[in-house]
Amino acid sequence: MIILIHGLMLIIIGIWAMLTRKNLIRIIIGFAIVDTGINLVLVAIGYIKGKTAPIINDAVSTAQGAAAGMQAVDKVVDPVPSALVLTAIVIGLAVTALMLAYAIRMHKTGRSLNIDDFEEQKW
Amino acid sequence: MVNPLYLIAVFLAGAFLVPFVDKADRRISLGIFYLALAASVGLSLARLMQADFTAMTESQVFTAGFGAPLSIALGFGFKEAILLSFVNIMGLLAGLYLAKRLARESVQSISLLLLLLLGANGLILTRDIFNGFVFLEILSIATYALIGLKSSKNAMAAGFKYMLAGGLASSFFLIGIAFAYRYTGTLNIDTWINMGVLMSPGYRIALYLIIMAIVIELKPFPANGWALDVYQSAHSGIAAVISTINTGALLFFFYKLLPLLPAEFMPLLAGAGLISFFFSNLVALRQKNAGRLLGYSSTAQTGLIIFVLTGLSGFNLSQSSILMIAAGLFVTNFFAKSGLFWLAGLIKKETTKSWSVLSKNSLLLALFGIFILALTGFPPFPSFFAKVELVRALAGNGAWVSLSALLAGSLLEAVYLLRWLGFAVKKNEEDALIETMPIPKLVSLMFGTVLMILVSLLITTKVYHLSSGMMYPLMAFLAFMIIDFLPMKTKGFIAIGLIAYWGWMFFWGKLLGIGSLFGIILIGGSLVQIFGFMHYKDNKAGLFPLLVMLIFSLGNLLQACTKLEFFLTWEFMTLSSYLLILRGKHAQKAALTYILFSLSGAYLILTGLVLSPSFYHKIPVYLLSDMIQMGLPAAIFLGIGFLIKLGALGVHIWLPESYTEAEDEFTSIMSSVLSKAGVFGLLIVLIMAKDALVANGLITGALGWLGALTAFFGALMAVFQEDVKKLLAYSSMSQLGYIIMGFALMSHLGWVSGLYLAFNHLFFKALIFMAITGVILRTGTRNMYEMGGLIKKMPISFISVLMGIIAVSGVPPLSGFGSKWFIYTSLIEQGHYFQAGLAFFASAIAFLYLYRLIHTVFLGQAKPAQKDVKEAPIWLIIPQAVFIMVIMGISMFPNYITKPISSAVSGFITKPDWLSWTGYNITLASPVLHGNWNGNLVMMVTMGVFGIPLVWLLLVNARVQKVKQFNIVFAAERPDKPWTTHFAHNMFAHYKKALGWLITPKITEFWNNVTEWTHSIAATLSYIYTGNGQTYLLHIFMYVLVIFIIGGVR
Amino acid sequence: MSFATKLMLSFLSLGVITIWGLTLNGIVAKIFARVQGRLGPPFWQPFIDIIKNNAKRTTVSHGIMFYLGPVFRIAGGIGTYMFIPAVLGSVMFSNYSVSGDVFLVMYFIFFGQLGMALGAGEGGHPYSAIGVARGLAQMTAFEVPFALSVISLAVQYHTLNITEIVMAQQGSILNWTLFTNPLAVIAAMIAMLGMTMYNPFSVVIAPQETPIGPPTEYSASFLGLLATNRGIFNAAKLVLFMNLYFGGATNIISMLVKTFAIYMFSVFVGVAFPRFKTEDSIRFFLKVPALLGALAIVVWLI
Amino acid sequence: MIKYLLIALVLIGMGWLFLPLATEYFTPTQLNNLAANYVYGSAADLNMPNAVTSVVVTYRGLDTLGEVTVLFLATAGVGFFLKRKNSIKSKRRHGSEILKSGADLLAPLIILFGIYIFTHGHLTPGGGFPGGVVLASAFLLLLMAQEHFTFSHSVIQFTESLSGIAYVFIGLAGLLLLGLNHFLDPRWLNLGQWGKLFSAGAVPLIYSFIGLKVGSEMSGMLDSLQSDGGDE
Repeated sequence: MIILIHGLMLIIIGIWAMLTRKNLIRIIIGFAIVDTGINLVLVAIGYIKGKTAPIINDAVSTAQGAAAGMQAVDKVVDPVPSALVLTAIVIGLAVTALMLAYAIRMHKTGRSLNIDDFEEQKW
Repeated sequence: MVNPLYLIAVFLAGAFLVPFVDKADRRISLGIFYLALAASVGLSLARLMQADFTAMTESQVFTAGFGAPLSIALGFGFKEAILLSFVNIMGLLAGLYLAKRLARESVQSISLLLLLLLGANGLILTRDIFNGFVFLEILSIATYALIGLKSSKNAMAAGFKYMLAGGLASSFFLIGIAFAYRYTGTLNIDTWINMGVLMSPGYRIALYLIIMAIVIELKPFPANGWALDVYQSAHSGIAAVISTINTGALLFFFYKLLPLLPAEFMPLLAGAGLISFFFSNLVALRQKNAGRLLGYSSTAQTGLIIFVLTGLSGFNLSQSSILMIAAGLFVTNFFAKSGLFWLAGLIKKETTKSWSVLSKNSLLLALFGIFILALTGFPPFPSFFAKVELVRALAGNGAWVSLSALLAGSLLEAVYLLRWLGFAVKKNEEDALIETMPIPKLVSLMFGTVLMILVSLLITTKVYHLSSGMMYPLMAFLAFMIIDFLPMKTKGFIAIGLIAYWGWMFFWGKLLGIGSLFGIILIGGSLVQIFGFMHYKDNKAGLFPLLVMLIFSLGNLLQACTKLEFFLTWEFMTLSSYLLILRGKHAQKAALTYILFSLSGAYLILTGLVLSPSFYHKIPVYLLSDMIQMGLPAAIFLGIGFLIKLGALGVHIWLPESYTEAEDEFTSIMSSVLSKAGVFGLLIVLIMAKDALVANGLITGALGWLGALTAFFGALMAVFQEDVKKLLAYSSMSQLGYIIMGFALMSHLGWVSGLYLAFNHLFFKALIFMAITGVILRTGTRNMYEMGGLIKKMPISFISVLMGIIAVSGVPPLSGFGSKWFIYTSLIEQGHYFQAGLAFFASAIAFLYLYRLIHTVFLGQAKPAQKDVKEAPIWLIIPQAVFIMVIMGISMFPNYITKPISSAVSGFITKPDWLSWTGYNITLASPVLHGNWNGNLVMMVTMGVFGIPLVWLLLVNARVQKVKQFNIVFAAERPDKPWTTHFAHNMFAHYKKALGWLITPKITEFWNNVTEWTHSIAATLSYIYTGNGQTYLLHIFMYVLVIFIIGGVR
Repeated sequence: MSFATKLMLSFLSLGVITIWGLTLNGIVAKIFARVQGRLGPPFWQPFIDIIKNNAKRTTVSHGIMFYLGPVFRIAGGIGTYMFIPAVLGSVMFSNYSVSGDVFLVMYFIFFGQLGMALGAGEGGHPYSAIGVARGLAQMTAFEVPFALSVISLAVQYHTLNITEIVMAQQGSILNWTLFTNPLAVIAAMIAMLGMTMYNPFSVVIAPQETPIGPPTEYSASFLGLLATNRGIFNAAKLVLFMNLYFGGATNIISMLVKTFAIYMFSVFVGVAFPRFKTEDSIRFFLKVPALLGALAIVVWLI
Repeated sequence: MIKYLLIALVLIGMGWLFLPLATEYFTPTQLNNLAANYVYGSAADLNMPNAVTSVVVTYRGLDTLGEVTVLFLATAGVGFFLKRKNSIKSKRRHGSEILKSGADLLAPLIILFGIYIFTHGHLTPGGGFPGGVVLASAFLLLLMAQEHFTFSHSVIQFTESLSGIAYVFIGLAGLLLLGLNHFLDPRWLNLGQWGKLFSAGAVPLIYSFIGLKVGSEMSGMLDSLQSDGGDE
């Protein structure tokens, strides 16, 4: 619950950064913050009170195979959000990396990192 | 069944392999690239060929050996197969278009393009929401990276803005998915759909975020500044991909998600789509940059498709017909937009005006024309049918606001697209030829075009089952395109032969009633005038295909059986006439005005057709038109549509301009034949709505006055023209006003007079126009005051014009008097005394312009510059001779025309007993009015009273002394420069002093203001696109929030 | 009745009207002269003029249309007369009025004017064209009250047939349109002032100044034809007015008297008034006379 | 000013939009049906203790394939953007002595650790992605410590491409060996014994390739970013 709220707050903070900061790098950081917030939200979604990680080790079950599965069902948190968050992280990383590459190239072609200097096309 | 995973594997393997083998040779990697693309096309087509399209679930494939909710499912049904075929073919073409570029760029670009296609394919295939997210990201990231293909500052900036917006959309999407999973416990779309809609607000918000993410990716107005920048600055090949492949995949994903949404979301999305459509088109009005303009057009089209997918769900419409509409719009945009982007890349011109370079390259110009016309929604392109169906759905369900927005938006779209076409055909000497034409780019362009046409024909014949006869105009067009290289006269005779044969086969003896009358007017009238075109020495490329298409579509108006056939033919006619006008040297603006008014008219006609009861199949419309009784609303829509075509007062703005600027020979056809299509339409409407109109009375009364005012103001405006064609144009308008007046009476006599005048107008106006064509050809000017004394040089033309003006003015003994007599008597008989008075005034005014016409051109003092002018070419004389003979014939024997008209009309309004023919004497003995007219006797008497003095004069005056033109008594001296005494310019100055105040161009001013205001609004709106990436982000947030609040999603 | 007989009778009728028309013209010229304090020519002067003109040996022609102009003109005059029944009940004077109704007559009036305008145009003299332009402009204006007046008659008598209109006015002098529909008559009579082109609507031919107007370039036998036509045409129009508004004529005497009286109206007005400019006369006709014509219709509608 | 007001409004609005998501939230006490199936099935069907891995690699394997692709895309994109300019020698600062010695000592260990992580993905927390990143971190360390350290681009690209292709083919192997609906099904290899390294079918294989791919991609990306960013 608290993680969820934190996540949502991070998202809004990230949005704030994206909307107000003028420096390209900071905007990208803002985006990264949004991403992180979303990841937190995802993790929080999967949480079930008092349960452990969805890995069947001795703490969950000493059985093997199907039997272990039967026992584990009541003791672990949701594995799906964990899987999703993994993907989300990677994608966020990829987008951030590409944004940074853009920023570098923009700095080269436009000699500036200020987003206000890149509004030649309009209307 | 073809496993969709092969598609994914092909792209992935290709993308992973390419950088590896590139170390050896670029040719290998390119080889793999094209192999992968070809394989993807093959796979999707193979799936399309399979006949086992059954239920959706059966065409699903799972992964990892587990069933649906557990593993990720891919759907590969009919819809997917079709869309994927298009997408992958486009991928191949785009790859081809970019061939040179890819050979130079670093190898990653090849992988990126393959992965972009992977993303699109995956997005279309997947049935899992999170998987959709992954593919969406693949698609987006590949696109972001490919925008870097052009490394200008602007492209970079645009790409960055795109990334910000895209990133934001992904964030919304991901948050939405997270919470949706929280509420539903599934990520599989089908399982999810089966669960139904939950009522919890949180769940709704999650759904809202998901769908808005996709909507934002679809670039809705006004949250689409970033997309426009991308379209403007990205490499044309990439822009084409974005506007076709990306949009296609996203739209399909959007469509997949729709069943998840609560019903209340639909109007919201529909509204958003429609707003995007309308406003994108509006803002585009002011756009001068070609790429950006295409961007606006793309977003508009996408908006429209969103509207179709969401807005029609409430109506009683099957899912497949909704999809059919969306598909029609999509496919047209798909090929046309990519073609336009590619063209932009080929000619490398930024502003739309500078596209005039195309005028030097007929192939590219033709392609450009096809794309523009397809986008505008002309037949036979799928967008035409889609719009027809869309209007049918909207009007049929009374969605008037949506319908107006749709039609207004379409019109705005037509404005900028066709204006662009106008720029392109404008010959500009400074333009250099396009020299570099890379073969691969050209191949992509050509292949795309061919594909579009094939798809169009497939849809036309397979889906809408149009009879082949309805396609004759198009076939004739294509056939004449092929033989366009032949010399002018050969083509002319082939055209005459073909049309005559066609008329003989399909019309002769097969038409009944008014059909046969209009058959003579529409087919016969144009047939004779084809001769007029044959005097040209040069080849006049493109003229005959269009002309023949026009004539065929005019004829087909009589063959059309269903509403769709009628409208299709109507649009063929509009299209070909527009292109013919556009052939005029300075006709760009006039043609634009013409087509805009015509399109507005067509939209009204379409709406009216939707509202009217369906026509009988297999029987031409006109035949049973009195069996189909429509209500007033339909009649009003249709009526206004046809009145626009007729150029009635208020909507006549297009008429003088386009008549003047079109090629002279074609103006003749426009005035004499083409306008009769409007007459035909109006008459049909009056027949179909007879009961309702007669019961109401107010509308026909108004129509009558409209006709009278049209007649009056047309005549008055003609008086003050210096341009001979403009004078005749206004004269035509005036004459059509009489026809409207006659029809509005809704009486037997009234309709007879309207039809009689329609015939006469064909003969005398074609006669005059043909003669004047010769004059303009020989003198090289249209200004009457620059001519004079041509009677000596062009006596035959003079005789034609003389006969013509006698007929127009209604002076006995020629047939023109008949039309006056009919119109006055019918008006008085019906008690429309003041309309009759106004009509009388108008026809008196006609004398002014007619005298001016013949005097300033043929009489008075000859100009020295024209002393070597010769008689018009024989080809122009032939139709004149025919028409003179016809006029003399029907003047002498009016029964040959009055009787058939009366009997045709009596099929709809019974001939009253008091109207009778005894010999050539037409007697009117109604209780309220008696009168008679014996055309034959009048002719005899006139010949007598003319012959006797003539003989006398010849006897008395045998030794006449012929003097030179300048030998006149002018204040007792011979003027030094006699031609300066030619009384021509501003001939009716006194009349202008007295009545000039009546023709202050109030209506023109009104339309100009409309244009001005629209453009101002467009300009103001366009300022929301500040170019700042953060502002665009702000737009997106506000967009999402505003719809959230308005829609009360929470 | 055989074709030949009818033709013969028509010629006779035409002869009568020609002589009467020319005589009228002579009388009018005399009246004008007297009013202006001159002695004036004898009333048979028009006949002398015509004979003289036809006897001239040199004629100048500017071309075929120029040559045909007067032919058109006189054909228009004769034709107009031919389509009007001059005397009710008279076979001879019924002419070829079965060809059509009052609209035919109204339009046939234009025939001669148009042809004349064209012929004059080929003459190349700017004054001709200026005169034509003025005449046409004025014509459009006076046609409005006249047309409205005729429409009013159609409302009144339910017919456009001239003979029927005359028939309806028989019986008593009070049956004349003049008394049954005075508004229409006033409108039409004012319009007639324009038609006859005397003052105040004489700007077309501007008789007092330099030779202006359509006939400027014409001489000799051309002028002869034109002069002849002036007689026929005037008389034809007078007969038309008589038929429409003044009860028609049941015998030739009454026709002569009535046409004379009608003619005198425009002559007296012409003598008494100065000249309007073209634009003024246009404005004039479109105001009060047109309104009167419209009122005449409204009155009969109520 | 108006802009800031709008931004403030947007932030408030977004907060308001998110509010129900937070307020309605309740911590569930039980796995939902799907998750329970996953946990059970992981053990029962796939013989895999790590349920997350079974979801990532098998049940939602297509996502992961996409994920790898995304990463590849990012590398390709960054590489495409920041074309290596070999002519310009990047001026890197010397690493400090401590960094150098530390790096020399730690790099092999880190690499080894990375490999351990991705090979044991089906048993313990971790897997191809963390493993790959750990691998890349070793290279980052070397990159920072040694002035003249360069990668062999060919080797990186080779690894990247081959492991990618291998992944695809492992997926296709399931399709070809097991049938229509078995793309990325690891069960074409023996499921093995519970809790052993060589168990859970092809999963360790897949994760290894993912690890290699991620490692090479991350390294490549780092290289692109630093070599281009440094030449100002």
